[in-house]
Amino acid sequence: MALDKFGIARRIARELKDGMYVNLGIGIPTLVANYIPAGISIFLQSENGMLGMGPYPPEEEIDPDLINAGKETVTILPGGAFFDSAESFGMIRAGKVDLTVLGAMEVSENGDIANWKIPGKMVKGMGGAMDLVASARNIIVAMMHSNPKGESKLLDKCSLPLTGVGCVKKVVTELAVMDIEDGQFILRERAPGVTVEDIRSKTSGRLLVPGEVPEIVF
Amino acid sequence: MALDKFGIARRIARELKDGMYVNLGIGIPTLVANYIPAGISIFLQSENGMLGMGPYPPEEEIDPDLINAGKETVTILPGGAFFDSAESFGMIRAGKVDLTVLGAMEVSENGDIANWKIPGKMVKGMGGAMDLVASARNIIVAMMHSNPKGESKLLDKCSLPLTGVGCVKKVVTELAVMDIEDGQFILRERAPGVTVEDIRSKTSGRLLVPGEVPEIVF
Amino acid sequence: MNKVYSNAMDALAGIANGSTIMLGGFGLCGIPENSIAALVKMGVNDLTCISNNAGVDDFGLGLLLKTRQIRKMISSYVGENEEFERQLLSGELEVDLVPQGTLATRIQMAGMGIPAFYTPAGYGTEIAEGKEVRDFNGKPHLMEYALHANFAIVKAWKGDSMGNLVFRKTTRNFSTSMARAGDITIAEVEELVQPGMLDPDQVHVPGIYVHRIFQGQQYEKRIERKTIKLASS
Amino acid sequence: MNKVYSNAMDALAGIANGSTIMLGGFGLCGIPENSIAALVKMGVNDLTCISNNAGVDDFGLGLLLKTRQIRKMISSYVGENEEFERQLLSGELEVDLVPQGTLATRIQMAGMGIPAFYTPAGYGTEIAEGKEVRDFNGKPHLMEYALHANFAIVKAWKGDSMGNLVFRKTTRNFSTSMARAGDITIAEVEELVQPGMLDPDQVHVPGIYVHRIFQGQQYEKRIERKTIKLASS
Repeated sequence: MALDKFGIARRIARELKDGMYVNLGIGIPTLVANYIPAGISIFLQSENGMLGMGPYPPEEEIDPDLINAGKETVTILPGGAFFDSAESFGMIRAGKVDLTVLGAMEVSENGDIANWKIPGKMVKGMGGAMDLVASARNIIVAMMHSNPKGESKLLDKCSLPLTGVGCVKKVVTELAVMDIEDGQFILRERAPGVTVEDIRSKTSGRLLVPGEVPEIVF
Repeated sequence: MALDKFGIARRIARELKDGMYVNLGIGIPTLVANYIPAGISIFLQSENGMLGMGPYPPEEEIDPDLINAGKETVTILPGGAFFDSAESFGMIRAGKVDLTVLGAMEVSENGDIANWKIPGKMVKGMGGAMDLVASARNIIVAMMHSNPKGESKLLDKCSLPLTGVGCVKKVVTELAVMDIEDGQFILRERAPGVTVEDIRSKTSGRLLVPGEVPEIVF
Repeated sequence: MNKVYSNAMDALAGIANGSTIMLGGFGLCGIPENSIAALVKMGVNDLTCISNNAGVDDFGLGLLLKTRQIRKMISSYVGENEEFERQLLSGELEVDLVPQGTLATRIQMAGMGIPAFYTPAGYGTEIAEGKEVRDFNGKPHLMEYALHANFAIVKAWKGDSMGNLVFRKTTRNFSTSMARAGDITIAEVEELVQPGMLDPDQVHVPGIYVHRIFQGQQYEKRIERKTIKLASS
Repeated sequence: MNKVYSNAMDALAGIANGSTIMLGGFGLCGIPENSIAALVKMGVNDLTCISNNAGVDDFGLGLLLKTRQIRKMISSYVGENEEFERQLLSGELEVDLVPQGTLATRIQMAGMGIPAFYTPAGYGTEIAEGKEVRDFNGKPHLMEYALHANFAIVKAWKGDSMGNLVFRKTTRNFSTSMARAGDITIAEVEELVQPGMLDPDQVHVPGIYVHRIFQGQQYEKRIERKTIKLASS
């Protein structure tokens, strides 16, 4: 059975290690925060200027001066810090953020990512995505394996305008966990009950299947 | 009668205008702070990270965490602010400091300045001088007209290694006030009792004397 | 020397048709509400606005879009706003999209006198078109230029009559960099205090960068996406 | 995840012969006294030290010069110190003099991932030799590179166990930029507090940059030039 968005987030949360500074994009990536493994501390960076982002506030603690990069009202944890956008992207650019998780429209077998623009549609802008993908030390993409038309989003070459080149290290979809190495997707794990053939048939880019591929077990 | 160092500082203080942000170098320039005209406010910038530098503290208020760029214990005035060196030179480089007053070993008729290195002698370094002269909107040099050997320090071309090129706008010595424009020193004022000929004989670079040259009156 | 103005209209004097203006804020957080209202009242148009976002239909920069005072936006993310989309598609409005970190840093560099710098953001994308590419440590970078403006308008929490500013929580965003980058910087503050009332160790923007300051009124601080923790969660 | 160390010797583990180290401070103001003492005790040598100044004969980096542990200094102003002069003239010590603003900004850029930038400082001087010159707005600028170090060692006033740092008065100087630029950043603080005890709006260096932190002891805070206001003046 394919994972739902919560399953994708839960699987990605296993990549978290104690003490990591992590930037979570909007959508599925945001859900990762709900599955931080017990016993480890993670510091969430929000690129609008905060380290140590906490959960949504209770109604009575909402503060319009305290939002995240998704413009949602949030809280800050003890030991957090506020700073400005220039500083925020300075720490991103300098590789101080250990892990970035973000969504994508397309990912290619060499790690290119497209997630900001669809020609012919209203373009809202890249926000901080280009800066994040150009500089993050480790990037995991969380997305569905196919687009709403049923076309694979894991391609030999992206068809949409790029956000960044050769930067994605890992992709987690509802079907599979894949690393990107040496110009190919390497199948690491399957969603429960999903076959290698299912995954292969829905992956347009080069897919390497290294022997046995374990199922994800939660 | 030639001015003494206090007279030079006092004359330079007349260039101050209400609300100016000013960086004063070590030596005679520091003395300028003692002659700020009544009724105007000046903000002193110290490049180690302070705006609103105040006078030396009374003995009981000395704080080793509060020094100026000359490493002297100082105070901060109400409305001042501390910041780091990168910010300090950022504001200098961006031209936010209205006036810089500094000493020099040599100044040339096109505004070049040499004040950091004498070949053959131990070189202590340029400190912040190169940054200041490269970026200050207005630079006044406070110095003696001649060096201890009796040689003019106002030259057609500096003989010592340069600190900056074409940056000095005004020179005040014990003998004269001179602007630098169009590749020449322009004599604006004479020290009391000092003749134009005295000044001319002690100035190696091109000196323009525009008609009557008034004496400095305090 | 007086930097204190009594209201937004007075403080914004000199902003004219065709001016380039930076406006602080991220989404609707930390935006200069009083100044935006004054710009609407002044009716200046053909403005180039540098701001990370473009407000919503009836708040923030959306108010200046509604009155068609903006000719060009320089932003990283826009269009939470139907009027924006309409003007963009009709060609009334020009938009220059800049990666958010590049935008923040270009503004920061203007305030520190660095005319150009190199960043990896946008290499290999359409953002790189026409830009100088240069390798550093084996990684390609784009040369980007400092971004200046005739006026920077920011909103701080507290400020003093010397122009020192202190911000609260995530309202700093672009404002602290913009404050340093304006030819003329105008700050509106929730609370204007006397010199000496702000801790000099805790000033986010030293007064040297701020030319005019006024105490704003009736901050609405509208929330764009109210998200709350449910009692059960 | 623990960043807290019990003393300087433990916190400085890994610094080896030949390491490049940034040390905060301006003159003797804000220098990491405990760490310098520990470096002497560790006896590591062939160090490249990036620090604005080189201390005095018997304090600050002068202590490391006395023991000949420093092979190279990268500074803007040195030589308040006879031993320094002796070693320099004898060729034992190498010195790279960098304009103070360029030094500060090169360090700052390292901490913000900008590999190179342009500054007007030093154009037309011997500092420009071998450097790329480029005109911006009709004014010549030099290209300068970011300056990194294996270790950055800074001294703050307060810090928490997450590595957040707060500085006091003019002790910030180079330390806040260096803290961001070290591959490994070590902070010694006068007072180490629990998370939540520092105001998140007033943190000068967020903990993400700081890898190790310890509470220092017995700060001497020697004054280089004691200047006082006479009662009459």
